[in-house]
Amino acid sequence: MIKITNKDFSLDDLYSNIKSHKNGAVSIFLGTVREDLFNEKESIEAIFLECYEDLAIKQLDKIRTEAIHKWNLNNCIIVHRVGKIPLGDKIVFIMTSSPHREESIRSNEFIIDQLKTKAAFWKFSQYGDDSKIVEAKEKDLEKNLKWKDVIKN
Amino acid sequence: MIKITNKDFSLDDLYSNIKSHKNGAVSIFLGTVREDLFNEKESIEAIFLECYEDLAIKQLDKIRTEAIHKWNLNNCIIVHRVGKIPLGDKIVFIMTSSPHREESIRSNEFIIDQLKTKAAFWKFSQYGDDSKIVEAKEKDLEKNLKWKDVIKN
Amino acid sequence: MKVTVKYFSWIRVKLNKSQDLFEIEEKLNFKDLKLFLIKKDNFFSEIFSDDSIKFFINFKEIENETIDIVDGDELGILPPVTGG
Amino acid sequence: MKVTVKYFSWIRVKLNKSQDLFEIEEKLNFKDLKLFLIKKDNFFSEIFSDDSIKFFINFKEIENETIDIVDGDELGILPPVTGG
Repeated sequence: MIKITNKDFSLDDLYSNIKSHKNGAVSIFLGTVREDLFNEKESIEAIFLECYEDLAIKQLDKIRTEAIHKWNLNNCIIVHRVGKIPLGDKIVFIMTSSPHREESIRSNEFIIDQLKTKAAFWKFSQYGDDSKIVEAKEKDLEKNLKWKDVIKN
Repeated sequence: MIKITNKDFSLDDLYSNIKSHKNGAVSIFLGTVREDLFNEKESIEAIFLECYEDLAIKQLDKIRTEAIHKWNLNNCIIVHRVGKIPLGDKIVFIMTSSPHREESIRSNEFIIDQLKTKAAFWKFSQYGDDSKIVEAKEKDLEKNLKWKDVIKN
Repeated sequence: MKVTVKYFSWIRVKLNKSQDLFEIEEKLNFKDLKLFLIKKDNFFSEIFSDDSIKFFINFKEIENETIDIVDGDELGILPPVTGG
Repeated sequence: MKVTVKYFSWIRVKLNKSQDLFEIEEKLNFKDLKLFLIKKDNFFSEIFSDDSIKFFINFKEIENETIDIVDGDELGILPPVTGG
Protein backbone atom coordinates (compact mmCIF):
# COMPACT_ATOMS: atom_id res chain seq x y z
CA MET A 1 0.00 0.00 0.00
CA ILE A 2 1.14 3.47 -0.95
CA LYS A 3 -0.76 6.57 0.07
CA ILE A 4 -0.29 10.29 -0.34
CA THR A 5 -2.59 12.24 1.94
CA ASN A 6 -3.15 15.70 3.39
CA LYS A 7 -4.47 14.27 6.68
CA ASP A 8 -2.75 12.90 9.77
CA PHE A 9 -3.01 9.12 10.15
CA SER A 10 -3.29 6.51 12.89
CA LEU A 11 -0.42 4.09 13.51
CA ASP A 12 -2.83 1.47 14.87
CA ASP A 13 -5.01 1.66 11.75
CA LEU A 14 -2.00 1.26 9.47
CA TYR A 15 -0.62 -1.57 11.59
CA SER A 16 -3.94 -3.45 11.37
CA ASN A 17 -3.41 -3.66 7.59
CA ILE A 18 -0.24 -5.73 7.90
CA LYS A 19 -0.84 -7.71 11.10
CA SER A 20 -0.25 -11.35 10.18
CA HIS A 21 0.68 -14.73 11.65
CA LYS A 22 3.55 -14.74 9.16
CA ASN A 23 5.24 -11.70 10.75
CA GLY A 24 7.89 -12.03 13.42
CA ALA A 25 9.13 -8.48 12.97
CA VAL A 26 7.63 -5.14 11.98
CA SER A 27 9.74 -2.00 11.57
CA ILE A 28 8.33 1.50 11.35
CA PHE A 29 10.02 4.76 10.49
CA LEU A 30 8.35 8.11 11.02
CA GLY A 31 9.70 11.39 9.74
CA THR A 32 8.24 14.29 11.76
CA VAL A 33 8.31 18.10 11.67
CA ARG A 34 11.27 19.34 13.76
CA GLU A 35 11.17 22.94 14.93
CA ASP A 36 14.81 23.64 14.01
CA LEU A 37 14.57 22.27 10.49
CA PHE A 38 17.24 24.74 9.40
CA ASN A 39 19.37 24.32 12.51
CA GLU A 40 18.67 27.99 13.09
CA LYS A 41 17.70 29.70 16.30
CA GLU A 42 14.40 30.76 14.85
CA SER A 43 11.76 28.07 15.17
CA ILE A 44 9.50 27.35 12.21
CA GLU A 45 5.72 27.27 12.67
CA ALA A 46 4.86 24.51 10.22
CA ILE A 47 6.02 23.05 6.96
CA PHE A 48 4.35 22.86 3.60
CA LEU A 49 4.82 19.72 1.55
CA GLU A 50 4.54 19.94 -2.23
CA CYS A 51 4.26 16.84 -4.37
CA TYR A 52 4.18 15.76 -8.03
CA GLU A 53 1.64 13.12 -7.15
CA ASP A 54 1.44 10.96 -10.28
CA LEU A 55 5.22 10.71 -10.41
CA ALA A 56 5.68 10.27 -6.65
CA ILE A 57 3.28 7.32 -6.60
CA LYS A 58 5.29 5.62 -9.35
CA GLN A 59 8.60 6.34 -7.60
CA LEU A 60 7.37 5.08 -4.22
CA ASP A 61 5.96 1.99 -5.88
CA LYS A 62 9.32 1.26 -7.50
CA ILE A 63 11.19 1.67 -4.19
CA ARG A 64 8.60 -0.47 -2.37
CA THR A 65 8.76 -3.24 -4.97
CA GLU A 66 12.56 -3.28 -4.88
CA ALA A 67 12.53 -3.58 -1.09
CA ILE A 68 9.91 -6.35 -1.06
CA HIS A 69 11.89 -8.42 -3.57
CA LYS A 70 15.33 -7.80 -2.15
CA TRP A 71 14.35 -8.63 1.45
CA ASN A 72 11.47 -10.98 0.74
CA LEU A 73 9.09 -8.91 2.86
CA ASN A 74 5.64 -10.02 3.92
CA ASN A 75 4.33 -6.51 3.43
CA CYS A 76 5.25 -2.85 3.15
CA ILE A 77 3.23 0.35 3.59
CA ILE A 78 4.43 3.85 2.68
CA VAL A 79 2.39 6.93 3.55
CA HIS A 80 3.50 10.50 2.79
CA ARG A 81 1.69 13.61 3.88
CA VAL A 82 1.35 16.72 1.70
CA GLY A 83 0.06 20.24 2.32
CA LYS A 84 0.52 22.17 5.53
CA ILE A 85 1.89 20.06 8.39
CA PRO A 86 2.10 21.46 11.95
CA LEU A 87 5.19 21.23 14.18
CA GLY A 88 5.74 17.75 15.61
CA ASP A 89 3.35 16.05 13.18
CA LYS A 90 4.13 13.04 11.03
CA ILE A 91 5.41 13.65 7.48
CA VAL A 92 6.25 10.17 6.32
CA PHE A 93 5.47 6.65 7.52
CA ILE A 94 7.26 3.50 6.38
CA MET A 95 6.30 0.07 7.70
CA THR A 96 7.96 -3.20 6.68
CA SER A 97 7.14 -6.69 7.93
CA SER A 98 8.99 -9.99 7.64
CA PRO A 99 9.43 -13.32 9.43
CA HIS A 100 12.77 -12.23 10.98
CA ARG A 101 13.98 -8.82 12.12
CA GLU A 102 17.04 -8.43 9.91
CA GLU A 103 14.86 -8.03 6.80
CA SER A 104 12.29 -5.60 8.20
CA ILE A 105 15.03 -3.38 9.69
CA ARG A 106 17.35 -3.28 6.65
CA SER A 107 14.57 -2.75 4.12
CA ASN A 108 12.99 0.01 6.19
CA GLU A 109 16.24 1.98 6.26
CA PHE A 110 16.69 1.37 2.53
CA ILE A 111 13.26 2.81 1.79
CA ILE A 112 13.69 6.02 3.77
CA ASP A 113 17.17 6.57 2.27
CA GLN A 114 15.78 6.08 -1.24
CA LEU A 115 12.66 8.14 -0.64
CA LYS A 116 14.69 11.12 0.59
CA THR A 117 16.44 11.53 -2.76
CA LYS A 118 14.19 9.78 -5.27
CA ALA A 119 10.58 10.78 -4.66
CA ALA A 120 8.97 13.98 -5.96
CA PHE A 121 8.27 15.82 -2.70
CA TRP A 122 9.48 19.25 -1.63
CA LYS A 123 9.48 20.84 1.81
CA PHE A 124 8.89 24.49 2.52
CA SER A 125 9.20 25.87 6.01
CA GLN A 126 6.62 28.39 7.11
CA TYR A 127 7.04 31.45 9.34
CA GLY A 128 3.71 33.22 9.43
CA ASP A 129 2.89 34.11 5.81
CA ASP A 130 6.45 33.62 4.75
CA SER A 131 7.68 30.36 3.31
CA LYS A 132 11.18 29.19 2.59
CA ILE A 133 12.42 26.32 0.47
CA VAL A 134 14.23 23.54 2.29
CA GLU A 135 17.52 22.74 0.55
CA ALA A 136 18.34 19.18 -0.42
CA LYS A 137 21.05 17.58 1.71
CA GLU A 138 24.35 16.21 0.43
CA LYS A 139 24.18 13.73 3.29
CA ASP A 140 20.98 12.18 1.97
CA LEU A 141 22.61 11.57 -1.39
CA GLU A 142 25.55 9.87 0.32
CA LYS A 143 23.24 7.65 2.37
CA ASN A 144 21.62 6.64 -0.85
CA LEU A 145 24.89 5.59 -2.44
CA LYS A 146 25.50 2.99 0.26
CA TRP A 147 22.59 0.93 -1.14
CA LYS A 148 24.11 0.81 -4.63
CA ASP A 149 25.50 -2.69 -4.21
CA VAL A 150 22.42 -3.94 -2.42
CA ILE A 151 20.05 -3.19 -5.24
CA LYS A 152 22.41 -4.37 -7.94
CA ASN A 153 22.54 -7.87 -6.45
CA MET B 1 9.52 4.68 29.87
CA ILE B 2 9.80 0.95 30.40
CA LYS B 3 6.75 -1.24 30.81
CA ILE B 4 6.12 -4.94 31.27
CA THR B 5 2.48 -5.81 30.71
CA ASN B 6 0.15 -8.74 30.09
CA LYS B 7 -2.12 -6.65 27.86
CA ASP B 8 -1.92 -5.61 24.22
CA PHE B 9 -1.10 -1.94 23.67
CA SER B 10 -1.88 0.86 21.23
CA LEU B 11 0.83 2.26 18.98
CA ASP B 12 -0.91 5.64 18.84
CA ASP B 13 -1.07 5.88 22.66
CA LEU B 14 2.63 5.07 22.98
CA TYR B 15 3.53 7.49 20.20
CA SER B 16 1.64 10.30 21.93
CA ASN B 17 4.10 9.95 24.83
CA ILE B 18 7.10 10.91 22.74
CA LYS B 19 5.62 13.25 20.14
CA SER B 20 7.74 16.40 20.26
CA HIS B 21 8.82 19.43 18.21
CA LYS B 22 12.39 18.26 18.84
CA ASN B 23 11.89 15.00 16.90
CA GLY B 24 12.71 14.70 13.22
CA ALA B 25 12.76 10.90 13.30
CA VAL B 26 11.01 8.16 15.23
CA SER B 27 11.86 4.48 14.79
CA ILE B 28 9.71 1.63 16.03
CA PHE B 29 10.43 -2.06 16.20
CA LEU B 30 7.74 -4.62 16.93
CA GLY B 31 8.38 -8.27 17.64
CA THR B 32 5.26 -10.33 16.95
CA VAL B 33 4.11 -13.95 17.34
CA ARG B 34 4.96 -15.87 14.16
CA GLU B 35 3.11 -19.12 13.55
CA ASP B 36 6.22 -21.06 12.51
CA LEU B 37 8.30 -20.02 15.51
CA PHE B 38 10.17 -23.33 15.28
CA ASN B 39 10.35 -23.36 11.49
CA GLU B 40 8.30 -26.53 11.70
CA LYS B 41 5.31 -27.49 9.65
CA GLU B 42 3.11 -27.57 12.70
CA SER B 43 1.75 -24.11 13.53
CA ILE B 44 1.75 -22.98 17.15
CA GLU B 45 -1.45 -21.63 18.71
CA ALA B 46 0.04 -18.99 20.97
CA ILE B 47 3.14 -18.30 23.00
CA PHE B 48 3.61 -17.89 26.70
CA LEU B 49 6.11 -15.28 27.87
CA GLU B 50 7.77 -15.77 31.26
CA CYS B 51 9.68 -12.97 32.93
CA TYR B 52 11.85 -12.29 35.98
CA GLU B 53 10.26 -8.89 36.31
CA ASP B 54 12.44 -7.10 38.88
CA LEU B 55 15.58 -8.11 37.00
CA ALA B 56 14.13 -7.49 33.53
CA ILE B 57 13.17 -3.92 34.47
CA LYS B 58 16.75 -3.25 35.60
CA GLN B 59 18.20 -4.83 32.45
CA LEU B 60 15.90 -2.92 30.10
CA ASP B 61 16.64 0.29 31.96
CA LYS B 62 20.38 -0.25 31.51
CA ILE B 63 19.99 -0.95 27.76
CA ARG B 64 17.71 2.09 27.35
CA THR B 65 20.08 4.40 29.23
CA GLU B 66 23.05 3.20 27.17
CA ALA B 67 21.15 3.86 23.93
CA ILE B 68 19.97 7.33 25.01
CA HIS B 69 23.51 8.38 25.92
CA LYS B 70 25.29 6.81 22.98
CA TRP B 71 22.90 8.26 20.34
CA ASN B 72 21.76 11.34 22.24
CA LEU B 73 18.11 10.37 21.86
CA ASN B 74 15.20 12.63 22.66
CA ASN B 75 13.27 9.72 24.08
CA CYS B 76 12.96 5.94 24.19
CA ILE B 77 10.10 3.63 25.17
CA ILE B 78 10.37 -0.13 25.64
CA VAL B 79 7.29 -2.29 26.26
CA HIS B 80 7.40 -6.07 26.67
CA ARG B 81 4.39 -8.31 27.00
CA VAL B 82 4.25 -11.32 29.29
CA GLY B 83 1.77 -14.16 29.79
CA LYS B 84 -0.18 -15.81 27.00
CA ILE B 85 0.09 -14.01 23.65
CA PRO B 86 -2.04 -15.05 20.65
CA LEU B 87 -0.66 -15.62 17.14
CA GLY B 88 0.16 -12.39 15.32
CA ASP B 89 0.07 -10.25 18.46
CA LYS B 90 2.81 -7.88 19.59
CA ILE B 91 5.45 -9.22 21.98
CA VAL B 92 7.87 -6.32 22.21
CA PHE B 93 7.77 -2.64 21.26
CA ILE B 94 10.80 -0.37 21.00
CA MET B 95 10.46 3.30 20.05
CA THR B 96 13.38 5.73 19.74
CA SER B 97 13.22 9.40 18.79
CA SER B 98 15.92 11.86 17.76
CA PRO B 99 16.41 15.03 15.69
CA HIS B 100 17.88 13.06 12.74
CA ARG B 101 17.14 9.56 11.46
CA GLU B 102 20.59 8.00 11.80
CA GLU B 103 20.34 8.03 15.61
CA SER B 104 16.80 6.71 15.98
CA ILE B 105 17.46 3.89 13.50
CA ARG B 106 20.83 2.74 14.89
CA SER B 107 19.78 2.90 18.54
CA ASN B 108 16.55 1.02 17.85
CA GLU B 109 18.44 -1.88 16.30
CA PHE B 110 20.94 -1.81 19.17
CA ILE B 111 18.14 -2.12 21.72
CA ILE B 112 16.41 -5.11 20.12
CA ASP B 113 19.76 -6.90 19.65
CA GLN B 114 20.65 -6.31 23.31
CA LEU B 115 17.20 -7.17 24.60
CA LYS B 116 17.19 -10.53 22.79
CA THR B 117 20.19 -11.80 24.78
CA LYS B 118 20.27 -9.65 27.92
CA ALA B 119 16.78 -9.37 29.37
CA ALA B 120 15.16 -11.98 31.59
CA PHE B 121 12.29 -13.15 29.36
CA TRP B 122 11.58 -16.68 28.15
CA LYS B 123 9.27 -17.84 25.36
CA PHE B 124 7.21 -21.03 25.40
CA SER B 125 5.19 -22.09 22.41
CA GLN B 126 1.76 -23.51 23.07
CA TYR B 127 -0.07 -26.31 21.27
CA GLY B 128 -3.34 -26.85 23.09
CA ASP B 129 -2.39 -27.76 26.66
CA ASP B 130 1.16 -28.56 25.65
CA SER B 131 3.93 -26.03 25.93
CA LYS B 132 7.47 -26.20 24.60
CA ILE B 133 10.49 -24.10 25.50
CA VAL B 134 11.92 -21.89 22.76
CA GLU B 135 15.66 -22.39 22.44
CA ALA B 136 17.99 -19.40 22.54
CA LYS B 137 19.55 -18.57 19.16
CA GLU B 138 23.27 -18.47 18.40
CA LYS B 139 22.46 -15.81 15.81
CA ASP B 140 21.12 -13.44 18.45
CA LEU B 141 24.35 -13.73 20.41
CA GLU B 142 26.33 -12.92 17.26
CA LYS B 143 24.17 -9.89 16.52
CA ASN B 144 24.87 -8.71 20.00
CA LEU B 145 28.62 -8.93 19.54
CA LYS B 146 28.55 -6.43 16.69
CA TRP B 147 27.65 -3.67 19.20
CA LYS B 148 30.72 -4.37 21.36
CA ASP B 149 32.73 -1.49 19.92
CA VAL B 150 29.78 0.85 19.87
CA ILE B 151 29.11 0.65 23.58
CA LYS B 152 32.78 0.73 24.52
CA ASN B 153 33.30 4.10 22.82
CA MET C 1 -0.07 19.34 -30.52
CA LYS C 2 -0.46 20.18 -26.84
CA VAL C 3 2.37 19.82 -24.29
CA THR C 4 1.90 20.43 -20.58
CA VAL C 5 4.91 21.67 -18.58
CA LYS C 6 4.74 21.32 -14.80
CA TYR C 7 6.82 23.40 -12.39
CA PHE C 8 7.79 22.47 -8.85
CA SER C 9 9.47 23.89 -5.76
CA TRP C 10 11.49 27.08 -6.31
CA ILE C 11 10.72 27.06 -10.05
CA ARG C 12 6.97 27.08 -9.36
CA VAL C 13 7.51 29.88 -6.82
CA LYS C 14 9.66 31.92 -9.22
CA LEU C 15 7.25 31.54 -12.16
CA ASN C 16 4.30 31.96 -9.81
CA LYS C 17 2.40 29.18 -11.59
CA SER C 18 2.38 25.43 -11.39
CA GLN C 19 1.98 24.60 -15.06
CA ASP C 20 1.72 25.83 -18.65
CA LEU C 21 -0.06 24.32 -21.61
CA PHE C 22 1.80 24.99 -24.86
CA GLU C 23 0.34 24.65 -28.36
CA ILE C 24 3.12 23.55 -30.71
CA GLU C 25 2.85 23.31 -34.50
CA GLU C 26 5.97 21.43 -35.60
CA LYS C 27 7.10 17.89 -34.72
CA LEU C 28 9.96 18.02 -32.23
CA ASN C 29 12.13 16.09 -29.81
CA PHE C 30 13.14 17.10 -26.27
CA LYS C 31 16.18 19.02 -27.52
CA ASP C 32 13.92 21.09 -29.79
CA LEU C 33 11.39 21.56 -26.97
CA LYS C 34 14.13 23.10 -24.82
CA LEU C 35 14.89 25.67 -27.54
CA PHE C 36 11.17 26.32 -27.96
CA LEU C 37 10.80 27.03 -24.23
CA ILE C 38 13.90 29.25 -24.04
CA LYS C 39 12.47 31.30 -26.92
CA LYS C 40 9.22 31.67 -24.95
CA ASP C 41 10.98 32.76 -21.74
CA ASN C 42 14.72 33.19 -21.28
CA PHE C 43 14.32 31.96 -17.68
CA PHE C 44 14.33 28.44 -19.16
CA SER C 45 17.97 28.78 -20.23
CA GLU C 46 18.81 29.01 -16.50
CA ILE C 47 16.71 25.91 -15.85
CA PHE C 48 18.28 23.85 -18.63
CA SER C 49 21.84 24.70 -17.57
CA ASP C 50 21.23 23.77 -13.91
CA ASP C 51 22.67 20.27 -13.32
CA SER C 52 20.61 19.73 -10.19
CA ILE C 53 17.30 19.90 -12.08
CA LYS C 54 15.73 16.74 -13.48
CA PHE C 55 13.31 16.39 -16.40
CA PHE C 56 10.57 13.81 -16.72
CA ILE C 57 8.39 13.07 -19.75
CA ASN C 58 5.18 11.33 -18.70
CA PHE C 59 6.71 10.42 -15.32
CA LYS C 60 9.83 8.87 -16.80
CA GLU C 61 13.18 10.58 -16.37
CA ILE C 62 14.63 11.67 -19.71
CA GLU C 63 17.76 9.70 -20.54
CA ASN C 64 18.13 10.62 -24.18
CA GLU C 65 17.45 14.16 -25.35
CA THR C 66 16.42 12.99 -28.80
CA ILE C 67 13.23 11.46 -27.40
CA ASP C 68 10.23 12.52 -29.51
CA ILE C 69 7.58 14.72 -27.95
CA VAL C 70 4.04 13.76 -28.90
CA ASP C 71 0.60 15.28 -28.41
CA GLY C 72 -0.53 15.18 -24.76
CA ASP C 73 2.94 14.75 -23.31
CA GLU C 74 3.65 16.10 -19.85
CA LEU C 75 7.08 17.53 -19.03
CA GLY C 76 7.91 17.73 -15.32
CA ILE C 77 10.71 20.06 -14.23
CA LEU C 78 12.04 18.97 -10.83
CA PRO C 79 14.53 20.68 -8.53
CA PRO C 80 16.26 18.33 -6.01
CA VAL C 81 13.62 16.61 -3.91
CA THR C 82 13.39 17.12 -0.14
CA GLY C 83 10.61 14.84 1.09
CA GLY C 84 10.57 12.30 3.90
CA MET D 1 18.92 -16.40 57.67
CA LYS D 2 16.44 -16.74 54.81
CA VAL D 3 17.47 -17.09 51.17
CA THR D 4 15.00 -17.12 48.28
CA VAL D 5 15.93 -19.09 45.16
CA LYS D 6 13.97 -18.34 41.99
CA TYR D 7 13.69 -20.73 39.05
CA PHE D 8 12.92 -19.84 35.45
CA SER D 9 12.19 -21.45 32.08
CA TRP D 10 12.99 -25.16 31.81
CA ILE D 11 14.34 -25.24 35.37
CA ARG D 12 11.03 -23.98 36.73
CA VAL D 13 9.22 -26.52 34.55
CA LYS D 14 11.48 -29.38 35.66
CA LEU D 15 11.22 -28.51 39.37
CA ASN D 16 7.53 -27.71 38.95
CA LYS D 17 7.85 -24.64 41.17
CA SER D 18 8.99 -21.07 40.66
CA GLN D 19 10.84 -20.55 43.94
CA ASP D 20 12.09 -21.95 47.23
CA LEU D 21 12.68 -20.24 50.53
CA PHE D 22 15.62 -21.80 52.39
CA GLU D 23 16.36 -21.34 56.09
CA ILE D 24 20.14 -21.46 56.55
CA GLU D 25 21.95 -21.51 59.92
CA GLU D 26 25.62 -20.87 59.10
CA LYS D 27 27.20 -17.82 57.42
CA LEU D 28 28.14 -18.66 53.83
CA ASN D 29 29.25 -17.34 50.44
CA PHE D 30 27.90 -18.27 47.01
CA LYS D 31 30.32 -21.21 46.68
CA ASP D 32 29.01 -22.63 49.97
CA LEU D 33 25.41 -21.96 48.90
CA LYS D 34 25.97 -24.09 45.81
CA LEU D 35 27.13 -27.02 47.96
CA PHE D 36 24.18 -26.45 50.30
CA LEU D 37 21.74 -26.63 47.38
CA ILE D 38 23.36 -29.70 45.81
CA LYS D 39 23.02 -31.45 49.20
CA LYS D 40 19.31 -30.54 49.23
CA ASP D 41 18.71 -31.82 45.70
CA ASN D 42 21.29 -33.39 43.41
CA PHE D 43 19.53 -31.77 40.44
CA PHE D 44 21.46 -28.60 41.37
CA SER D 45 24.78 -30.23 40.43
CA GLU D 46 23.44 -30.36 36.85
CA ILE D 47 22.46 -26.69 37.11
CA PHE D 48 25.83 -25.54 38.46
CA SER D 49 27.80 -27.40 35.81
CA ASP D 50 25.73 -25.96 32.94
CA ASP D 51 27.71 -23.09 31.34
CA SER D 52 24.65 -21.61 29.70
CA ILE D 53 22.95 -20.87 33.04
CA LYS D 54 23.49 -17.51 34.75
CA PHE D 55 23.20 -16.69 38.44
CA PHE D 56 22.04 -13.39 39.90
CA ILE D 57 22.12 -12.29 43.54
CA ASN D 58 19.61 -9.50 44.15
CA PHE D 59 19.34 -8.82 40.40
CA LYS D 60 23.12 -8.53 39.91
CA GLU D 61 24.98 -11.19 37.97
CA ILE D 62 27.48 -13.02 40.17
CA GLU D 63 31.03 -12.27 39.07
CA ASN D 64 32.91 -13.61 42.08
CA GLU D 65 31.78 -16.84 43.73
CA THR D 66 33.16 -15.72 47.11
CA ILE D 67 30.41 -13.10 47.42
CA ASP D 68 28.79 -13.33 50.88
CA ILE D 69 25.16 -14.37 51.11
CA VAL D 70 23.15 -12.40 53.66
CA ASP D 71 19.67 -12.64 55.15
CA GLY D 72 16.96 -11.83 52.63
CA ASP D 73 19.09 -12.43 49.55
CA GLU D 74 17.43 -13.59 46.37
CA LEU D 75 19.24 -15.97 44.04
CA GLY D 76 17.92 -16.06 40.46
CA ILE D 77 18.80 -19.07 38.30
CA LEU D 78 18.46 -18.15 34.61
CA PRO D 79 18.68 -20.34 31.51
CA PRO D 80 19.49 -18.47 28.27
CA VAL D 81 16.88 -15.78 27.68
CA THR D 82 14.59 -15.82 24.64
CA GLY D 83 12.51 -12.65 24.86
CA GLY D 84 11.86 -9.96 22.26
